[in-house]
Amino acid sequence: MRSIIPIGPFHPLQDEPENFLLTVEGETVVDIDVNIGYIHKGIELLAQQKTYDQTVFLVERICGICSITHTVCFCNAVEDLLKVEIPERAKYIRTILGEIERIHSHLLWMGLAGHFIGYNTVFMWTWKYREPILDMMEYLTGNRQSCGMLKVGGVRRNLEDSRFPALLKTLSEMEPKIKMLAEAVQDDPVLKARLEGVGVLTKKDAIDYCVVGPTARASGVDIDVRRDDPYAAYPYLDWNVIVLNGGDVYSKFLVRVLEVLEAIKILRQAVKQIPKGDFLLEIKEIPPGEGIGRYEAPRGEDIHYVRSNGTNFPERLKVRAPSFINIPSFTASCIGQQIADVTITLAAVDPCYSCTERMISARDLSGNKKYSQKDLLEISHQKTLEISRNLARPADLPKLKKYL
Amino acid sequence: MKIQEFIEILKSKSKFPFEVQQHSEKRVYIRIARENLKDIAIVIFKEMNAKFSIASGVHIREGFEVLYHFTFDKDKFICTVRTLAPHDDPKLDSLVSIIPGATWIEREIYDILGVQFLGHPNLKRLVKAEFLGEKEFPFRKDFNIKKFKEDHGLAPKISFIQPVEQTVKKSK
Amino acid sequence: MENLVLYLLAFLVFPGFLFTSTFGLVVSWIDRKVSARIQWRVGPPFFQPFYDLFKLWQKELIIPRSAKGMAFIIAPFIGLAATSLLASIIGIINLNPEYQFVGDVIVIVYLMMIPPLAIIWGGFSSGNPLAALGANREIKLMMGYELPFILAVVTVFFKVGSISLGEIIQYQQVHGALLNHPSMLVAFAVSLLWLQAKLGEIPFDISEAECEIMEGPFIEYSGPLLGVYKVMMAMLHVVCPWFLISIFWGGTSMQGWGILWSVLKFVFIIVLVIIIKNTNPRVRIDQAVKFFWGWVTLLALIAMVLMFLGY
Amino acid sequence: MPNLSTRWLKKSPWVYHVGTGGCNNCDIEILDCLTPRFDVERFGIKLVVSPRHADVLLVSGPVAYHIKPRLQEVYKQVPKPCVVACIGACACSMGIFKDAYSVAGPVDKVIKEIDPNAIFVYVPGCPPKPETMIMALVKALQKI
Repeated sequence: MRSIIPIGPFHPLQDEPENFLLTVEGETVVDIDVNIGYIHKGIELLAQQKTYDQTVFLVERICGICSITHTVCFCNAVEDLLKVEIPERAKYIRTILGEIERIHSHLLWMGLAGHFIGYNTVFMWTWKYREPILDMMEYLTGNRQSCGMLKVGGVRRNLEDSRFPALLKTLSEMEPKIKMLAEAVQDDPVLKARLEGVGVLTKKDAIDYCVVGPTARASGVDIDVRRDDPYAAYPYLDWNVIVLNGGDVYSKFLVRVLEVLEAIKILRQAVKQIPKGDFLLEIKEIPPGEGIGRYEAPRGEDIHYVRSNGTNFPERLKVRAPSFINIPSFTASCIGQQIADVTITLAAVDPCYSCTERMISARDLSGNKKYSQKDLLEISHQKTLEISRNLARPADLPKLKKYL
Repeated sequence: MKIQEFIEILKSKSKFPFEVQQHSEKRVYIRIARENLKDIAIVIFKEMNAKFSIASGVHIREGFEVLYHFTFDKDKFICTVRTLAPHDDPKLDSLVSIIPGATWIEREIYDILGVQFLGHPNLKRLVKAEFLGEKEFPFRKDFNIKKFKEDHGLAPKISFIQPVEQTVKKSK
Repeated sequence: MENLVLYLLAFLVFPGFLFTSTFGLVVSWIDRKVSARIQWRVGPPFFQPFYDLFKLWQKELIIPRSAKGMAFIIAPFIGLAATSLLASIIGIINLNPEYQFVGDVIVIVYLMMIPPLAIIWGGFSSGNPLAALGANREIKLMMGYELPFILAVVTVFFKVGSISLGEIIQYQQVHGALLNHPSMLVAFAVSLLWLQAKLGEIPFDISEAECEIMEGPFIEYSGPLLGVYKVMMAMLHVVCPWFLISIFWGGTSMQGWGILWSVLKFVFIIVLVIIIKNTNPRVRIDQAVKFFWGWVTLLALIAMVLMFLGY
Repeated sequence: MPNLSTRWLKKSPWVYHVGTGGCNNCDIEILDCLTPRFDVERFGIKLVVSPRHADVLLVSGPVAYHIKPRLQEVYKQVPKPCVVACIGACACSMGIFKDAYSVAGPVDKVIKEIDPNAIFVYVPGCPPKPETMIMALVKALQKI
């Protein structure tokens, strides 16, 4: 018997509204529809009414977790338009902020992943480890998230050298804990049984769906914008791109744990090498033209396209967040799974709906089916009626119908 | 592969004219006529193994410009193919048959700009599903947000805080 | 007439509804506090479960349009009544084994199936697809965990040679707790796994997985009815361990130091449940059923074989 | 009014989180409140997963047009008495998204359309710190 399980719009699986319609046979998923667009606000259009400086604050609010991502990406795009090179110190500051954000975003995902499979202890412990990193963010920039540090041409405020030792201390305190977490993930048999072989996205599917970020790297696709299209201070630093071949949730988990360790490595070098000097390049005017910025967000490659017509306001801003490309891969990874596994498979992409929906709403991915709210209610009513028919005596049926 | 080499290969493989504008070492823009869109997509995506990133649609004076961004990850540059659909006939060939990943973005551009994509399997409205009219496209220059918000009852009524009448007893 | 009053008192006050529910709420506080300590948190204050309950009692009761009214309302009360009855039977026999009747263990095992059935009924009658899914899972899980548990109980029957709880307790008072025998230890381990699933704790809280199906059968319940379910679950946390102590661990006594010893036994079992809960992720329904019908049943059979061999 | 129901409500507010189009910042700060550093379970605050069990709705973000009917539906499902807490600048006043074309209005305006007597708590900030949220909730519950 086929039935349809709606997940969302409001569901504890995600903090954000979204809707998945799972068509299930028993407990096995045979089809999935993704409905997003509940929180579409029209940020791209809004950007056309704001000046470049204001737009930085606007794109910061595309997504709270990737606040540095979108701002740096937008600044990259405008600087590409201007063909300017920003001061060295600004580059290092952007790198430091970006890597701090990567650590906190990955830890956040790991905790949530633990929560989704009912392992609340993992959730609490990873989020406890995440707190010092947020404290560092506050200590360095003044706010836990959305710090408003970026500006076209550099950074708005300087990071004081005197504050870096505290950062290094936090990192060295964190590193053994992350290593312990990595070992725990590899050793825990129950966790392994629950994650291994679940929601496999093969390399071919990964290339076909053009997925990016940890999702692609866990499937054996070797891409990383930090290396492929270097920005900020990454060319001066020594680090590795983590690539695993499993494609399942377990690999995605492991990629993220190892990336946190890489991020710690990058941060240490950046703090050591950061030069003194200017941190902001004065931008007088922005000529007509167009620019493309790329950034490796915690979730994957982020692209901004900016077109200027010589005025104070951007003529067009196009944002492609990583989740926009990653979400369609659900179709490949979810079908044939158990319902209990679907939640963690969906979560494994680390989908970020605020990013995706600044302009888009997708409906009916498979192309032929679409259920409105009313249809769904109808279907679920029919199902309950059927169940009650099987359970109840025939004489009670008219009474039951009244309630339906 | 440098951008110059890429242009040479592209010239040798394609049989139609195109106009190259090199922005910097990492960015190159190619302008083509809309009839040749499918051919160039086959050359770049299928034969040269680029990754399709995204397409952006812009409303300019001459019509609707659609830019397809292809990234060459190993060679560290982005090639942007731009093409124009004029005002009176806003139609382009759909690339979905060549690039499956373009499904969502073509629907988005159709939705916000009103550009038709010929041959798209499932060209439907997306974001403005319920509350925007068939002929209202928010990203066109003639779209008036203020008027739209007033029409749909979305405009926040500006109301100043009413001063509370203070009943102060004057001491006699 | 006097008997009737006594029976009513036993059912409603001690050791029935009032005592068990109060004790159960304290147990649920222990549960939350210990979980919090494991997760490096402080945890709720002592009276928190009572506050929750009083608040739920004061809240508005919403009966969704899709629900089948009567079944939706009756289901929780049936579960509550069954649990109270269980508590009074187990409690009275523990107090005075003379009050036994033949086959009371079988009655108890049957009564223990009623609370999950009430949850299933409530879930199906609420007309929500997620609740129906949760109820569905509860059925499968019940089929899984009851088989090995009944095997374990039958092992006890053969060991003692009786099917009444009073005689089992008296046997243990004479010969020492059944747990001293290796075969019974194995059967006890089987029962502990059954306990984990019966109480709906992780890793077997599949039917009310909050991240997958949002509390499953309880999704549409609000206000007082939810409170009734909460009390029922709290009482189950007392009754089920109590039953295990009675048949395996020499029962409880209400005199002198015996009270302390009984409470210690009880706390030991509860803390074990909480620790298992906090160190494991949730398993899938097919994994759980396979686990119970495979390994756990095998373990129960081993216990039986050991018992027949005289260990 | 010293109502019996609100007396116990103060002791055990169960919260349900509704994201209506914010940028995630407030959402993860709300989750942060549960974790060891802040641990709102000390005050009896518990995050529940079904609106039927909730006493407090935590709404984060400006109400996007598509989510408006859903928010109203969720509000109807919550058993009364309940409190609506607007978390963050966007929920209080639409914040930076004031001029966006697809935003229906701040939370209080949307909910007042179906229930003029709803009780609101405003927690401004972008994002508000977890301490602020805890303080706001505790204070709000003292007042009702």
